[in-house]
Amino acid sequence: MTDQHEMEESQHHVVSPMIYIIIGGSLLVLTGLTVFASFLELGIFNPIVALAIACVKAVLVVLFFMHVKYSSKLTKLTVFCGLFTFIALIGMTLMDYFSRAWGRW
Amino acid sequence: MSDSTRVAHGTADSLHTGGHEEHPAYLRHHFENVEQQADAAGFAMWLFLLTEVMFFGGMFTAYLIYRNWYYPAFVEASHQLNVVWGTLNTAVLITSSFTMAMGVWCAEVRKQAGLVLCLVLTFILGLAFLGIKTVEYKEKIEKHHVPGFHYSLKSFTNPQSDPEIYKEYHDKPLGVDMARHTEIYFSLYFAMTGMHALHMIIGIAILGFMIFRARAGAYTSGHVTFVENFGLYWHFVDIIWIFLFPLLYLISRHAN
Amino acid sequence: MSSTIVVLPDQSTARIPKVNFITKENGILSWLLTGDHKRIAILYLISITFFFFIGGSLAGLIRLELLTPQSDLMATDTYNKVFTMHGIIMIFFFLVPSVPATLGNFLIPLMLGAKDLALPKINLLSWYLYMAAGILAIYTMATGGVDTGWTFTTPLSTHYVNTNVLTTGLAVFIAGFSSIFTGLNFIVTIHKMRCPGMTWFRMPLFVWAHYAASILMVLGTPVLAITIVLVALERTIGIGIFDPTKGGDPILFQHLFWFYSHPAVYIMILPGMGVISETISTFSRKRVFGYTAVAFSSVAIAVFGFFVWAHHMFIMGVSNYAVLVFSLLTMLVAVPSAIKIFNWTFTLYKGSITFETPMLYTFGFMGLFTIGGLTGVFLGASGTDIHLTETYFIVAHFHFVMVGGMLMAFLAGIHFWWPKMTGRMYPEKISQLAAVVTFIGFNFTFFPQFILGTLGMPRRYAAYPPEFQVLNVFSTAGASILGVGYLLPILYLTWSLKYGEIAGDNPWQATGLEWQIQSPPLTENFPITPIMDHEAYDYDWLEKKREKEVTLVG
Amino acid sequence: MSHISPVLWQFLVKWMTTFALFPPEASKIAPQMDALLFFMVLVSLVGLVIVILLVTTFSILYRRSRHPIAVQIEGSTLLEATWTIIPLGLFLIMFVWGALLYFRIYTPPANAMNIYVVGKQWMWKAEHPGGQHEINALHIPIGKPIQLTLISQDVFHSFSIPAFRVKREAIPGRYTTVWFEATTPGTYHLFCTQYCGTNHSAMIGDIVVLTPDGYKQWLAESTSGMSLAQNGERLFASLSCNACHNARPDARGPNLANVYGAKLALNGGGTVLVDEAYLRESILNPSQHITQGFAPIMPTYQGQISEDGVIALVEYIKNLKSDYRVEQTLNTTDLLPEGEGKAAPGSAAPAAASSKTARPETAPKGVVKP
Repeated sequence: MTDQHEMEESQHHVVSPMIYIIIGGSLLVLTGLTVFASFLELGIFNPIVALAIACVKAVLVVLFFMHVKYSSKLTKLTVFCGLFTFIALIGMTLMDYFSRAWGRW
Repeated sequence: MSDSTRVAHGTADSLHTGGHEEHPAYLRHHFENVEQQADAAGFAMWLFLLTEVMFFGGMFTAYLIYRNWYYPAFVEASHQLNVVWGTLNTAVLITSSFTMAMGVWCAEVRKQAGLVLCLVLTFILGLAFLGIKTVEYKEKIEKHHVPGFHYSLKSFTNPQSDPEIYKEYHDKPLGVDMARHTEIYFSLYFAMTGMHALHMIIGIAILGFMIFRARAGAYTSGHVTFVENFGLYWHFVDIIWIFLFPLLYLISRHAN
Repeated sequence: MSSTIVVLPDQSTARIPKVNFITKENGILSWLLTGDHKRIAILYLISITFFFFIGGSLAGLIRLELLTPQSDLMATDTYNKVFTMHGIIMIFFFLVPSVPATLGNFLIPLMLGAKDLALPKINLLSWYLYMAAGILAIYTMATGGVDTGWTFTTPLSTHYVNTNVLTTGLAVFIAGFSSIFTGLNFIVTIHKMRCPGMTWFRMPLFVWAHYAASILMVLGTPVLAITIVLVALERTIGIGIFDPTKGGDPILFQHLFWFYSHPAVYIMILPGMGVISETISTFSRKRVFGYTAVAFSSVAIAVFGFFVWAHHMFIMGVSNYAVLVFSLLTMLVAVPSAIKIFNWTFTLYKGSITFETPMLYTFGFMGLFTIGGLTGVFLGASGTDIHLTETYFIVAHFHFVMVGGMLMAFLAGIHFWWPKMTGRMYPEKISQLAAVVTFIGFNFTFFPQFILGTLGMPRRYAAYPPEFQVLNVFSTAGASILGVGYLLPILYLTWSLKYGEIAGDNPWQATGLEWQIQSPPLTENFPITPIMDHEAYDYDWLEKKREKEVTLVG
Repeated sequence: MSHISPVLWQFLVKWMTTFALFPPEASKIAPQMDALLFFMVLVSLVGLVIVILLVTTFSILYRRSRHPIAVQIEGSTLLEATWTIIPLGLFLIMFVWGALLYFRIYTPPANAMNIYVVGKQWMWKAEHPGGQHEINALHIPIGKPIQLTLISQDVFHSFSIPAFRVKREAIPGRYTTVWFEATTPGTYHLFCTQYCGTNHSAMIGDIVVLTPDGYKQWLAESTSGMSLAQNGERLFASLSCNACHNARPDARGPNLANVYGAKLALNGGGTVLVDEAYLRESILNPSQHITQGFAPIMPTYQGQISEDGVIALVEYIKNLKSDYRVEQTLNTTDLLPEGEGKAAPGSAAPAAASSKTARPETAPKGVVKP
């Protein structure tokens, strides 16, 4: 059971400021990177790169700023659930829209 | 299975008074001990963030669909956004996220002065973000790019009429029908950034309240739950922006 | 051997405990500002009953109008408003909060051996949100109502009606947050507040069902919220996202709306299933057959429930591929319900069954829910959906599941836990009568509608071709019986508050933790934190416990 | 008996005479739909009977007075597997069968006769290829597959013919299609089943199924003189579409001859199949898809042409089988003509003379059948 682990791990693992500084810095660098990339002509890859970088940044924030890396399984599971449903909503809806273009049988 | 172990030392009807020894003032009556209370609060916060994710999820879905349908309109409309302001805002928000994280750390290691400083910085950066957003909104209002309020297609049907954008991207004029779809882009732009800004405003209000409590030393006595949970909220708002920025500003910036 | 399991204390000596959560404090404020989950549950119970009777009387009006083929009792406009408000009130203000906010609120902490829900203030807040939303809904009804249908279909709701769409939308929005907070509270409580020894697989199935429903509430409702916001923006300033003339797609609204509103029906039914698991076990003195299967089927319903929403849109021109996928998933989500039904049935096997009122309602539930569920498959199969959807077949199916299923379960639960909540028994004979009347009235009301649907009578019609009249008359006649069936409990339950027999701690000899404490319980529920050292529904443990008590007394 | 209560008596008689469980089967698909429905009803009944039987038997056998001590049973994986797998199997059968039916109903055959239906609050307007218009009624012959191309002018509507077991939503801004082949002459119900506002319940009509001869006769006496395509041609001219869409080498717009059913190459790559939906889209949102080799100069006609007008134009372009002169000067690449030979109007070449009188509003009204 995820939450029994919670009981033990509930003493907060205090993250050292050094990590925060590193993460904050890399986030700023990535921001610059994504802006730079958007001025290149990458065709189909423009949105892919942009979203990839955004995802990396989001993961960094979630793992370190939001302490998920050091949190209980339950928290990790919760984050995963949110992601899962979010993707279900977007994926299943877009599935309809894209397959509409394929026309009839 | 810590439960089973606990059951092991404790027969059916033995008094079980788990963690009733020390009673901090902030321990609510219905919790066994501080850890349980902190866990519960943190977990609740995460669940609340889940609802927030789904709340924005609806708008992201709409955005993705219309971006695929009306790509040209979305590209030219996005050229109306000032990428410099956007990048600056992203930097501001990330920094504020960083100061917030530092604030949580200060609270955990009970540095009151540091905590107050971090909160104030976060507060200021949050305001700065909103300030920049206001500037951007003002631009849109002046150009009549607010859906529903005398929305004007001029910049898209005739890009030359909008020199500073034109010299940068040399956009081709859109057909009227496609130009009309820029209104959907701006609807989504205002809906998403507006909803995000609303979250910022709420966050800043709470920050103001927290700064006072922090100066009274409320969070540096070991009870850091509130600061931590607010941190989670603030970082979440940051994450939303991390996605809004490339989706709205950086669709395709290379001059075509 | 007696044909009842009810064991009441000697009425001449028995007293309601002097100190309990009701007598603890007095004065209206002690209720309006309470953090006690039991008091909030009572508040919810009162307000929900109120809304149920508003929605019910609207239903009565609908049935009266449909007595004759012409729209003669009221104008079509009025009729449209009536069925819209019936839908909105019954779904958002009765069905969604019914079991969770009343019984769930009252019982989950008791069943888990906790002192309260994890977030008492949030719990109270959710009640206030609910009331605010409810009052707003009543207000919109008083000031002209709304006639979009409870589905707010765009572009009708955004461009083509001039009724109170915005205020109603706001009401639904607020109600949505009320249910988000309830669900959030339950999940946290179930994860964090279980007493020592209360492992996941020792929890009563009632809690499992609420856990599943809460997940749906927390993850589904926000999508409804944002959808309503977008509709409001579309209606006020015309942002064009749902407006075909501006290049928007009204089908997108359907997607977003049903992403919540289909899981919503599981939010409504799952807690009811939880109630049934409790009653059927208690009244057959048996552990629920295949505990884990029932527990996991609840979770399975919650998970699959998120992937079937587009079966509401089969004839709306979604892509064929989407139709295939969603239709298949719909078939899969039907299976866990089947599992539950059979597991409950086999719980009776080699049991020792008695037929008190909650059990009668339970039987009613099993029969009607089976019909409701199976007819759901008719609509999930894409082919037959074409003929049956948007007709009275849908109406009948939905009411079999919701009224025949959920409402029966709700009444079963209310009767079952009434002694725990009030400390007094309800009058057995008349309540059994009420249960039977409800069952008969229900079938009279809604079974003809299946035939009407197959014959093609469209729903939401104020006037209909005369050949449909006979069946409609049957339906209306049944509705009047049903009305009596629902009025009776109100009367005798209120009566029992003063004159009912003293129930004692555990009139049913049930095993749940909530039955091992005084009724009505203390404000802090458990004077000492209990320790769960046995499985759920362990009747042998109960026997031993009682023997020990007897010897202690002797 | 009748002296007891004449009302009740009438009521019972009425019931006996009009009682039915299924609507008449008046289309080819209807028996197939009913077959599946009966199968489902059968399965449901069996399932229900099993549950009821078990519950009653157990209640009798194991009632407390007869069976005072319950026997605790954990459960039985075997049993649970059984009642997981058997329902699953049955449901999957229903899924496959249902899906087959679904695609049969929504995939019109190539030789189907196309009738356009426009839904608006609160009436149905049917437009036959021959130019016959009718309101809240639809006359069709038996034995001929009929394809309906539906669109709504305002809100969602739903075109439902219970006797045919078909139903399809009419959606604003998009064509949807459904088809059927009537088998028995007669008059059947037409309902709007998607709630569409105040007079939703008045948005009903008659489906009149005629014998082929009867249909011919009806066509003859209710013709408006001009076919749908001819209306379209007038509209085409009056909007001076032919200013650009002419066969000349220097034409600013692609030639529309034989364009229907072709695969067009688009600017910026990709091809698109030209069907009704595409034609409608390119009239209202021309910049959405630009045919290869052309500039996005066409103005949008959104809000200038009623749905009826668009339909007329679409029908005109569909039937535009042009003379060979244009073939050489076609600017559209790999044009493979495969438009089906339908009742094409006499002259197809764009009439240069544009009669400004023919606005879409004053497009010839059809004979309104009550």
